[in-house]
Amino acid sequence: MSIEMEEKIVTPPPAPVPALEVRGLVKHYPGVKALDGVDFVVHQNEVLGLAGENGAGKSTLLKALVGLVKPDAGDIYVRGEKVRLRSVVNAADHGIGMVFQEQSLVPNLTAAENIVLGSEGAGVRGGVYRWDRMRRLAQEQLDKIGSPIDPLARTDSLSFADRQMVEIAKVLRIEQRSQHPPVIILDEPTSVLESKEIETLFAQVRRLRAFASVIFVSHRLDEVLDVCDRVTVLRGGRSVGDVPTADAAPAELHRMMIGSTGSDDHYHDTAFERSGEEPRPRLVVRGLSGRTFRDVDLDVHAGEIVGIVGVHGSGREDVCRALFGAEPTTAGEVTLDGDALQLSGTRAACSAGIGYVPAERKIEGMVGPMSVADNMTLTRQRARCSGPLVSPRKQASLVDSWISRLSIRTPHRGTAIQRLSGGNQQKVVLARWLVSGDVRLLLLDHPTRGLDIGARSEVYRLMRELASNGVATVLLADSLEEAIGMSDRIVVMSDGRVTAEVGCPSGAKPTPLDLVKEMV
Amino acid sequence: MSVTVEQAAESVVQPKGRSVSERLTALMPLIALAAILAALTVADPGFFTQRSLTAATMTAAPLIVLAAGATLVVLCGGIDLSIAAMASLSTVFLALWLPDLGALTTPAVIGVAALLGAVQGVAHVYLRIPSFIVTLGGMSIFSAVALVVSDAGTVPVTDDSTISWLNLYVARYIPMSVAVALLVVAVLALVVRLTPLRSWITATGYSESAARLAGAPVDLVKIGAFCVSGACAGLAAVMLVSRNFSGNPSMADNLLLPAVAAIVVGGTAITGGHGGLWRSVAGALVVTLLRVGLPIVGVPSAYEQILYGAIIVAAVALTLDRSKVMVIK
Amino acid sequence: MSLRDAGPPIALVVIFAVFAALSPQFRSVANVQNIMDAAAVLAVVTCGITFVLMMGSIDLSAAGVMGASALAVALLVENNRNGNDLGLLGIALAVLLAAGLGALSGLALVLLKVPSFMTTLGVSAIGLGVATLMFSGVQPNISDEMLEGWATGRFLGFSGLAWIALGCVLVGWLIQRYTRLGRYAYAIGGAEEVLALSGVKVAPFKVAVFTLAGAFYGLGGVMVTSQLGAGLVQAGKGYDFAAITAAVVGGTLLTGGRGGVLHSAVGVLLITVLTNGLVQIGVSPYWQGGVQGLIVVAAVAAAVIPQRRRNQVVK
Amino acid sequence: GCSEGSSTASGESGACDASDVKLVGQVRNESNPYEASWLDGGDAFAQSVGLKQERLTYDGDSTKQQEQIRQLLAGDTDCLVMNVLPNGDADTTPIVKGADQAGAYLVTQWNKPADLDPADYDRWVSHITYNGVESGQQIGDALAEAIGGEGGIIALQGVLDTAAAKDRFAGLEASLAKNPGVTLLDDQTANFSRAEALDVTKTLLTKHGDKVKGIWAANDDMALGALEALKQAGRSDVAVVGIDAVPDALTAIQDGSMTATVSSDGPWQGGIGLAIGFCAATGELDVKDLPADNRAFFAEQFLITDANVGDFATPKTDESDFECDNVFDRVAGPLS
Ligand SMILES: Nc1ncnc2c1ncn2[C@@H]1O[C@H](COP(=O)(O)OP(=O)(O)OP(=O)(O)O)[C@@H](O)[C@H]1O
Ligand SMILES: Nc1ncnc2c1ncn2[C@@H]1O[C@H](COP(=O)(O)OP(=O)(O)OP(=O)(O)O)[C@@H](O)[C@H]1O
Ligand SMILES: [Mg+2]
Ligand SMILES: [Mg+2]
Repeated sequence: MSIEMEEKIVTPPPAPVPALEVRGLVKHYPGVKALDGVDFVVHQNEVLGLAGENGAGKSTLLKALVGLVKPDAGDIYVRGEKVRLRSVVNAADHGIGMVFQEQSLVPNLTAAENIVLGSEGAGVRGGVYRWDRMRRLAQEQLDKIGSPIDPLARTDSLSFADRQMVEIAKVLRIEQRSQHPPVIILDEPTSVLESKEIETLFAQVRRLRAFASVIFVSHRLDEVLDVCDRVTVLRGGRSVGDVPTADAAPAELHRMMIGSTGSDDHYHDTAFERSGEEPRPRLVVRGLSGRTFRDVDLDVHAGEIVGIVGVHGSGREDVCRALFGAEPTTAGEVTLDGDALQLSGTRAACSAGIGYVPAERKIEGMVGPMSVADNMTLTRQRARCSGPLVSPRKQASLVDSWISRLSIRTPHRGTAIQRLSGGNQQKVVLARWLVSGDVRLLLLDHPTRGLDIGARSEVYRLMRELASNGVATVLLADSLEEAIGMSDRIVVMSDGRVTAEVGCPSGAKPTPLDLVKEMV
Repeated sequence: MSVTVEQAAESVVQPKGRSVSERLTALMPLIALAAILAALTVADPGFFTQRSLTAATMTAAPLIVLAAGATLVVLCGGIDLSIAAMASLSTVFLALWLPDLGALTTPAVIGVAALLGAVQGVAHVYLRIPSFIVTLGGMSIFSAVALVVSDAGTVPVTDDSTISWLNLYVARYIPMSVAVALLVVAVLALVVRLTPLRSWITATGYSESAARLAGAPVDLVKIGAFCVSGACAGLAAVMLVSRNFSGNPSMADNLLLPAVAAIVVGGTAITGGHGGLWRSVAGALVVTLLRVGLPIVGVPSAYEQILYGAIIVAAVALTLDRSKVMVIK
Repeated sequence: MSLRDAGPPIALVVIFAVFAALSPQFRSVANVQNIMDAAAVLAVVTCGITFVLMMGSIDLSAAGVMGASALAVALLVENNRNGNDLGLLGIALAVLLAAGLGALSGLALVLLKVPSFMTTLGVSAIGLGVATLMFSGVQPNISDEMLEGWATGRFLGFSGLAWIALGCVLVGWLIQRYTRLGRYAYAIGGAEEVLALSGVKVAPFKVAVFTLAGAFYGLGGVMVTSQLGAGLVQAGKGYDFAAITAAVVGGTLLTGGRGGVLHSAVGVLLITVLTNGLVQIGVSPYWQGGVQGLIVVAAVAAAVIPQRRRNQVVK
Repeated sequence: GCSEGSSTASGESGACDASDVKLVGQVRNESNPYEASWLDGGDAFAQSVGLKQERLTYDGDSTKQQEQIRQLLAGDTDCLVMNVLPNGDADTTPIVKGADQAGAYLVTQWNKPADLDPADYDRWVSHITYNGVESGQQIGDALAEAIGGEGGIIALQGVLDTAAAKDRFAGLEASLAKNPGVTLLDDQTANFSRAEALDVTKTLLTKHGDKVKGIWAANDDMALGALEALKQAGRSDVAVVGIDAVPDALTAIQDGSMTATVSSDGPWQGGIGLAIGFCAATGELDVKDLPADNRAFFAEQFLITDANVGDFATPKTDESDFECDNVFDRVAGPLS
């Protein structure tokens, strides 16, 4: 002890020990090398961005840092000390905490309980809950991020975004738990947030930097450049680049991620051309009302992409679900190509040629333990059948062709979809509606949530291709920019009603500001 | 033999074959069966004779049919507690109708049972009542109806010529009822495996909401599963009447828990999604061996129950493929 | 109470009102006391099973566990088979034995990773076996005054058993609301994997919940012994499914994460009122089971109407 | 000589060496006193001839009973003697047919469909039962007498689809016809179960209140459940009768809380069935020559009241009952 003190006095200050260092981390999954010798460093009081395409190994790496994935080889050093992280608790004791890519809250507990879950501290004494303490502890955390949520609200009564805030409030508990400066990991926290909430989050991240290190993952490179000090790029389970954000440009990052330069115009914007005389719109909605929306009128032409924008609770999601027959309606008429639509159930909607990609992929979009092939053909069984029987050959060639067309990263078409990275899962879900080519109306709820730029661009290209083949599309976009970039027309909803409609033709796009004006 | 729905899929798409451990888990129900047979033989060498084994398989036949039908419901994520009461009711119908309908009685009874099963399915799907409750209610209603129509008594079968063929033997050693049971399972398994039903059932069982939003005919599949489950109960009833020469309002009641045990021992996940029909056949044989084997080899009654409880838990520990079941509840 | 929790109590009131209108004996004070007495054991058993159901597990061990505890208590308190006279200690030991059997279910679940459906079915058989061993051919009749007094003694018009049941419901509710065990049981039903991600070790809680449930069944077995004056192997016959039915009718979900002890108490009353009422209005014994099944299904169907949603999953 | 005979003439009746005989007793379960004492009686007999009884129980589960029998008959059956309590009427036919085909000696008790007659079979030696109508009537009469021939009673029926339950209830109806002063207020089933009887009785007591003067139960278990219900309701003025003479019922009769029961002698039943089969297997009884009265008969039964309860207080077996010459001593009459 005394010697160290002496040294400190005598020698010039040594290079500060990194908060976290990873050397040669390797992780194999059956058929995949998720991590192939990753090296990376997080310094103290630094916000490190982690970029990489879908399946690059980001989530796997981060899970290894909180003890959820046991690496096959390689070492992890926390503050210069080699550690073996066996569990979340173990990692928390070292001051490492994480917000997971897939939401991980207990839906039937209160927000307060979720926030303190696993480290109730003073909230529980001798196994007995002290609700007032618990609420106060949670309130402290929520105050940090300025969230107005009632700590005693049941989590499943909160909106998706509010739940994300609860998760962030929860991970900040690590400050209380460990006496070391914490390392906080955020795996794609912004993909479900809106700009205002993202701003709050970033303010929080900047506050954290004063005493902690943060690892931040996002597919939105502008965000990464905005909030991070440095970016490490992963590709194929290796670190392929490490640049300070001060001198990085999105294009360069993009090049590192995929190994080549991407085009700037990833919306593949093309002029929307109507052939000859204007036919009747493909989808006509008149006076549609339901639990969370009223009197919605909407027209979508064949080949047109219509974006619906609105703040949380605007009801746009429920409108989509209602059109797909998954949400009851109380009034209104809907016609598709002139035929009245029975909004009686999802099956009827499917056979009418309507496709729907739900936002909550993990719960509603895919069947986790089923194979990629089965998930892809779940809707359009006919595409893989000859007669009433499933034809393995037909299925194989069909699925394989879509796997390569959408460059879905999967070891095999027989792999369970839950083993794929989030972005690749989404591609499979999208492919489900494309395999038979007879879909007339696509309802896309946040179809690019969690996708990397490459995949996103691919999805956009697909949407364009479908549109030019005459498919009508309703898009609930991930961001206003996306809505503007992709849509031919934008419908603004607020409080369950359509409040405005903005033309959005190629070359005469409105700015986000124009839309925000309409939204509030 | 124990190719399950799930693994059949993989063998279709992945001709390279599965890893050793995956093959082993698929074989586990058979391994459990062999282990129990071996243990019983050690306890009483007289048990391992052709006559004795034939008798055991014959005993298992109705259980196999009952379990196979209910397996479909379990695969869809539900449960059918009415199968035993339904079979009891069917024995009464069969015994009552045999004099009038003759050879048509068997299809008629199976048809009625299928219909009653479908009614439960409709109630479950459209009234949104958990299948546990619908079929628990069905169980008491079927029992009451059986009690009333039979006038609370045994209905003797005097002329069993149209169902006695079930007591014959195929190839001298295989009881006809066993052959029929295996045929039914084979047909069901093939239909499920070769058609889109496999995807629909699996998807419904693992994640009903995702299946529905993908446009899978979830409601129809579930109703169909209950319908088949009912029909199987009807067929099991025919087997029971053919060997008991009578129908009785509580004849099959005690087969409920063994049938459910057979499904679980086979390695089918009680939460739905993962499992298969052939697994239930192996499960039914395991359960039968335990039920008849333990007392016959001379285990005293009290210890028999304790052993039965312990072995059946151990068997499931062996057969359940945990990589396919996300949480064990 | 939100609308979706209001269904079962409304159903209870409606059914009670219908029987009261149909039968004057039904609405007599004596019969209401009778209903409370008859509900007592089921209420205690259902209290236990509710915690298991809340986790999304299931428990079919009540019959065996109750049999074992019934025999154990009959042999430990003053009885005609042996010289034991342990009184309250005997009761505690019987409950302890039952808790042990419950723990066995839980341990098999978490250690062998066997679904609770199967572990509890196995433990039920084991419990019956243990009970049969203890029975060994001669029925033990109890002569312990305190235990007999539970069934015969009355306080404010209700028997000791009814008060014990009331106490159990209260204790159960407190556990559910104010202890980590109760809240975690609830959370395990909501999202078990999330608990693990938050660093909570789920396994000990699961074992504890099954142990707690076992203790409740054990007390139920003791209560049956007190009622019958003798230790019966079949003391718990039928209570397994009856308790699950009561819990579900009360609004507890079999998939876990919803419901609770108070819901279950309402369910128990509903079932008991139904059984009693059908006898009181003189429905033929042949039809009673069927009518009861029909009404239970109808009650659950009516109760779920306010919470119906298109894409809601019902298993 | 003997061993040679048994191996060559395996199909022939009565050619077994005593030591080759395999004795099997099968009842529902060992967890009720009556059936446990039955198996003990079987053990006592087996011991008296230097053999062991194989004890089988099937938990009141018809299918399990059939399964056990089928498995048993798939083994060595030449000198197999079975004393079986079929779970219900319906279960007797397949047991009889199976045993006959396999050539095992069979004695059945209690349950049998009316049209099935042992005389039509070579190896189904006897069917023994008690006259349920008579016992139902006897206790009905005793009950009527105990309440002074005047007043309301309630009846607890057994498992509805059994012959025993039906016959006994028919006996009660006959008794009611004879005692016009007695009215049947209500009848409910309690499935032969003590616990169910307790609940049902409590409900019926509140339903009918003081009008209830007596309780007729189709077996002692239910009678004992009813006694508990009366105790809990604080009623000591109600007479209770049952059937079976289980030890607890005898105690209750001794201390005056119960009025009457009818003996069905478990230990004797457990021994006599094996004894008859054993005598047939060893050739001491020639099945073909047995009079029809001995192939299917009601056994003697006794009404037990506080007057004679002392004689029955300790159930015991008398070895002399089981000697081949005496096995039909308790025949009370042919099945009617
Ligand atoms: N549990 C698992 N079993 C098998 N393979 C897995 C598992 N988890 C991840 N993988 C594989 O490891 C690779 C890396 O996945 P990971 O989730 O780390 O990607 P990611 O960079 O987070 O992608 P995204 O941006 O889409 O979230 C992928 O190819 C994925 O298929
Ligand atoms: N039964 C209900 N009672 C009260 N509020 C409800 C109910 N169901 C849904 N909501 C709320 O109404 C809103 C429905 O709007 P919706 O989710 O469609 O908004 P959105 O514009 O799609 O939001 P996002 O930007 O997240 O996609 C949700 O915020 C939800 O919390
Ligand atoms: Mg990821
Ligand atoms: Mg939304």
